[in-house]
Amino acid sequence: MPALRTEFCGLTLEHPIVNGSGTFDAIAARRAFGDALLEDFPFAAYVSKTVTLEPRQGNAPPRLWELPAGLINSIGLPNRGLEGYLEHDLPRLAELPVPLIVNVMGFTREEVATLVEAFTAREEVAAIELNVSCPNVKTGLLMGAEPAEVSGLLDLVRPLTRKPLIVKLTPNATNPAAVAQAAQDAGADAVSLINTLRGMALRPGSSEPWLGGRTGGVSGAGVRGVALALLDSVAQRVSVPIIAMGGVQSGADAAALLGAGARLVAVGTESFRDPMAGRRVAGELEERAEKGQLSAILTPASRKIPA
Amino acid sequence: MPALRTEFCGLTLEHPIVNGSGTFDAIAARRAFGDALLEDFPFAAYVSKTVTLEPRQGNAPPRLWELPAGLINSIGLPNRGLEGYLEHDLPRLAELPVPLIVNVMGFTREEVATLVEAFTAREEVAAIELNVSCPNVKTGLLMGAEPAEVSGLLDLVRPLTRKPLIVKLTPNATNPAAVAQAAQDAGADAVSLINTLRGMALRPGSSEPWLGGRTGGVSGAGVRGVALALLDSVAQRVSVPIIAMGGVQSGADAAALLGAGARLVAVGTESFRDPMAGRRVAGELEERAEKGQLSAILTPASRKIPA
Amino acid sequence: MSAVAEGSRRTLAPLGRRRVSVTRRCSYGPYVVIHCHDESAPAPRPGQFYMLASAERWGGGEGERPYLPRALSFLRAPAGTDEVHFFFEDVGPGTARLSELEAGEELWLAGPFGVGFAPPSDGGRALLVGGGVGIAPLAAWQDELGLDADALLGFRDAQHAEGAAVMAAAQLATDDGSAGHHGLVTELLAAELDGGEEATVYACGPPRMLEAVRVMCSERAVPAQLALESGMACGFGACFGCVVATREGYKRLCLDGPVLDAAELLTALTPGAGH
Amino acid sequence: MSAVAEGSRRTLAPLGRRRVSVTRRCSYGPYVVIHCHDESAPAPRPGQFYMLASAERWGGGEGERPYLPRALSFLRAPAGTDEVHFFFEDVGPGTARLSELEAGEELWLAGPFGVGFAPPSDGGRALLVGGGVGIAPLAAWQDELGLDADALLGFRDAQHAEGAAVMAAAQLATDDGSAGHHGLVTELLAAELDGGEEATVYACGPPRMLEAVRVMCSERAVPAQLALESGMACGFGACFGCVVATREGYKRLCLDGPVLDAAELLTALTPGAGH
Ligand SMILES: Cc1cc2nc3c(=O)[nH]c(=O)nc-3n(C[C@H](O)[C@H](O)[C@H](O)COP(=O)(O)OP(=O)(O)OC[C@H]3O[C@@H](n4cnc5c(N)ncnc54)[C@H](O)[C@@H]3O)c2cc1C
Ligand SMILES: Cc1cc2nc3c(=O)[nH]c(=O)nc-3n(C[C@H](O)[C@H](O)[C@H](O)COP(=O)(O)OP(=O)(O)OC[C@H]3O[C@@H](n4cnc5c(N)ncnc54)[C@H](O)[C@@H]3O)c2cc1C
Ligand SMILES: Cc1cc2nc3c(=O)[nH]c(=O)nc-3n(C[C@H](O)[C@H](O)[C@H](O)COP(=O)(O)O)c2cc1C
Ligand SMILES: Cc1cc2nc3c(=O)[nH]c(=O)nc-3n(C[C@H](O)[C@H](O)[C@H](O)COP(=O)(O)O)c2cc1C
Ligand code: FES
Ligand code: FES
Repeated sequence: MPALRTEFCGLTLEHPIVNGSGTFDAIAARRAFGDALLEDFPFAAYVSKTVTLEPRQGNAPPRLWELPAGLINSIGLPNRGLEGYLEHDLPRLAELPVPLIVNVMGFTREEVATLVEAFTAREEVAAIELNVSCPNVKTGLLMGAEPAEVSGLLDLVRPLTRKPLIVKLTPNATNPAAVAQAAQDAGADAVSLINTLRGMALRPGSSEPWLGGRTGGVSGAGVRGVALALLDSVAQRVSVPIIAMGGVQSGADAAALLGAGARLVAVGTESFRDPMAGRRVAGELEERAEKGQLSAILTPASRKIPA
Repeated sequence: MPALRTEFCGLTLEHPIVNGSGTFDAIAARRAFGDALLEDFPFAAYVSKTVTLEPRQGNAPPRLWELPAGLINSIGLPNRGLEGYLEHDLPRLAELPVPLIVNVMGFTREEVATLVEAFTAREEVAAIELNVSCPNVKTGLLMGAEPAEVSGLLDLVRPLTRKPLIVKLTPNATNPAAVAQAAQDAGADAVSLINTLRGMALRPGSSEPWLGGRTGGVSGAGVRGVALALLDSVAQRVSVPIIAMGGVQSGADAAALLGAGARLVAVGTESFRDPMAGRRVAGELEERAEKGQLSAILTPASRKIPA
Repeated sequence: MSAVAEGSRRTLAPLGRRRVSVTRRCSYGPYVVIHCHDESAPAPRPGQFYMLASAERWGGGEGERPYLPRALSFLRAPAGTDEVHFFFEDVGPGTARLSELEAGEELWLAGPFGVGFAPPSDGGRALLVGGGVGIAPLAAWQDELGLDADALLGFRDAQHAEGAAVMAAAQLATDDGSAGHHGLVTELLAAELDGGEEATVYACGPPRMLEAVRVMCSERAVPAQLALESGMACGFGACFGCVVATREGYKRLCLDGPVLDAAELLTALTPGAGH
Repeated sequence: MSAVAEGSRRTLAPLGRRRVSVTRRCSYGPYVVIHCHDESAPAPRPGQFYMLASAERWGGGEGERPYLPRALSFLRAPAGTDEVHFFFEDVGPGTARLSELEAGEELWLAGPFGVGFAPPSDGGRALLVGGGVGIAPLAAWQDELGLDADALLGFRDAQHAEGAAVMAAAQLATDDGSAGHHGLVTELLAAELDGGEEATVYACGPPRMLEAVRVMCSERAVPAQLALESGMACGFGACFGCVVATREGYKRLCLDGPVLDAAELLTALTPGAGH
């Protein structure tokens, strides 16, 4: 899709559509769909599910609650941990036909540093996304909600890597734009947004929480308006490229986020409804581009591609 | 509805369903529906739209954007200002068959104090709700996002009135439960939540904001999960009664909020779809009560009513 | 039932919404007409509107909408029946869903809302000017005023002009000349106005048409009443979302309109109007 | 098309979802059967499932749902046809919408997903135990194993027991005794198991039934394969939402199930299962 080719932190991507971390397990999808997946991969880069230092089982089920035009998940970041990821997941993900972005989370800054160092050493990894939607167990503060937490984290990890560092912002904060600014000032190469909104559901007819994790994160079509507002506020504060997401279902939704200042757009929950949603959204964007409907918002300059 | 009778800050309400501020203009509704409205008023107490010290025209249109299962509004708090309200609105609202709760907002603490004093002097007013979803123009901080802002505000206005003071919490904050706690500690009689989430939309096919106010507030069915999570976190922190709202459409939704710790439940956006939604939700709650389905969550104790 | 307030321009709505069934559906070119059986039917005043939503599956359409009810003028509410008719075009997820409804299916209906047209103050001639779906509120008004209320209707093309069949009589204009006058309906209006007879103009249609009518009437000091559109969430004054700018500040179109005196407006180009 | 991986228990799904039409709809008591024309149909393995959503108006139902597609086992995919059949009951907004679909209407279909049943390892007798809609995956399995695969089916009452007509042959039990054995289907199972012959049990049904089957088979050291349910958002391993606890930790039911060896489970009472 030459009309959609986009530069992102030194990577040249075929189109601006990637997946949201944790919403598309390419290894599992290959088990379900076979190698056809590799021949027609839906995303221009692949973002892997959050990796933590130690393995995690994730939260007790139930883990899902359907909302009007949305979903609450309390998955709880199950993953094999750093070692398991390096041994089991990384070789398989390296077979994908697109660049790999690894998403990491730590419960202390030092844990994040360990993860960043480990992935810096791996050439299969094109970029690292920092999931800061968790409390720093040392300060008790939500890492992604406080500018100072993010600065402190980047002061530690920025010197450890020359790979692009992307900070993923949480919407559960008073001032995400200030957090984005802090990330940029402390050397982040990009920011991504939005992670899920805090949400909860009760077991019908009771006052007991439905989700094993008590609360969870809201995503899907219903959060689209919230995502756009946060993108708008962040785009006014930072100059680094932005990966925007939240409720994208169509080329029209992606075009709106690109128009509001995103460099890339991630598709999350919509992949659950349509496993090839990423490809479809990219195709719908391409149609718009061909009709000239994107020219005002998606210029070669905005994609950092020589025309 | 004796099974649903509920005590709230010294008021005895027929049922626990009220309206969200700014989502039902009883004066306008009477023009549209006539006095039939008074004979079958949908709410057990009436919360009026935010009043500011000075009159406001509100934001330029368009003011509405429909979301999947939701709405973004950028109404911009149009109102006649304190004087106009006292002269024009108050006498008409005093004709309603239910207690009147006045919602006020100021851009400085002193403005809020003036409003609180003025309404304290009026016996038509049963309680005062403080809308703190706006920046304090003196500190530049969002009043409702910072515990210290709310404490500071209440330190000033609490001594001015013996009427119940309700602090309306915004979800656009890192820690609304801490704000609720600060409100309780500084003497608030109740808290209400949630006000709208920040949201935005673009004019289709452009990168221009759709709404005259650029951004607006998200409400409706899609925010239900977010409202419940915030209620849960606040109910764990405070002992004052809570008015919960956000996406309530049915007795089931109201029951969930009551089960999660709310004393009253407000219906907002649903009244736009069904002008008598408040009455319907109360009726559905009553049916549940009759079937004994509410007994676990809605005890006389939880309603502060002698059984 | 039909308590009339605010002069004779507003019939009060029955409290709340009611579930009514569609008794007939037919189409005129791209336009759909549905008849609803509305037992509690108070006789609405021409120019008033209702809020409609399908009783089943209002939602799940394009972009996961609709969610809010949609405002539609009534086309006719024939006396002696319990019927109210609507006339609309599929322009988005809400009207798409409404246009699917077949006889026997049900709707949530609230209204009538707003204030309708006022008769020509001097008892003079009435000139009805409609564009596209904007002809809807004019049909009942023409019925009431009688046939000497001349109607001038503009459409995109002959296919759309089939919609004119819902009016008792009319002069036509089409953008492409495929039916009636080749050009804008406002050209027909200019000719009529310049014909000399005193007239009151009643217009409904796309913002650009209304603005042309407004300017034309203002220049000629001809009184005009415009039925405007704006995005509406509630229809009964609850949301403050539907305001249009007037010389006296913003007015809620659902409460103080949808029919406004052209002289009140600085422009009829209301931002974010229906389409 | 039908690439078979993971032994003979998984047919790979065509990439993505596809739009298929309903060719027939019929009902058996409270159960609905729909036939879909699925051209790209790879032959699924009994026990596998698909994710379904109506192509139009998936949404706008009770509580403004559904939004996500719904998991359904296939009932049959008759060889030589391009058809796949589903069997379900209206228990909520998703199945309510699916049960409205008439011949000619369209669905989004993805799958087949998951791993199906494995044949009795010793070539011994197969005992199929189903409860309610849980009989769905057993029909195709019985077809494949042949009639000596005995089926024991439990229903609430005679009306629900009409669903048994989709199976080739079966012993029935109803809770109220209105058809077949008066009592639980697991009572029939106990009698069969205590009859002595070596058997492998294949069961699908409500959590309590599955748990009774699990305990019963475990006590008697009878191998059992249980087709479980859990809430699913995606069906292809993307969301990690459908996990059930096994002796080896949580497993994604859509990827490593829905058929699990009973010996892997500590309990079949999976929290938040379909119903
Ligand atoms: C008083 C009144 C009377 C009316 N009478 C009639 C009538 O008799 N017949 C008739 O056909 N129409 C009538 N209309 C217009 C009608 O209400 C609208 O066409 C209808 O609401 C469109 O809804 P939709 O879902 O089909 O289209 P929408 O998708 O809502 O699109 C309609 C317009 O709304 C805007 N829009 C697009 N997306 C959104 C969004 N997400 N949120 C908000 N706005 C959006 C755009 O400007 C778009 O062009 C009337 C309107 C009013 C106010
Ligand atoms: C592999 C597999 C195969 C299946 N095969 C069949 C089959 O062949 N036939 C068949 O009839 N069924 C089958 N099911 C079950 C079927 O998927 C569910 O019954 C269906 O998803 C229910 O959707 P609903 O919208 O109709 O009901 P829902 O409203 O989703 O209710 C179903 C249950 O979900 C829970 N629930 C309620 N509200 C929510 C909410 N908002 N979010 C999340 N959960 C909620 C409750 O436990 C409720 O009892 C299968 C399930 C799986 C996993
Ligand atoms: C089931 C699920 C799991 C997720 N897991 C992760 C995760 O592991 N790490 C992360 O950074 N974000 C995770 N997310 C957030 C998404 O990447 C994305 O930010 C969010 O879902 C908003 O986009 P959407 O509305 O398109 O889904 C998850 C979201 C969902 C729905
Ligand atoms: C159109 C509109 C106007 C509102 N105006 C006010 C207001 O003036 N003051 C206020 O405190 N809240 C206002 N709100 C917020 C509501 O009172 C309520 O907190 C919010 O809408 C969530 O409830 P809901 O999802 O049921 O609508 C408004 C909401 C809407 C939709
Ligand atoms: S449409 Fe809500 S105030 Fe007019
Ligand atoms: S349903 Fe999504 S991982 Fe199984």
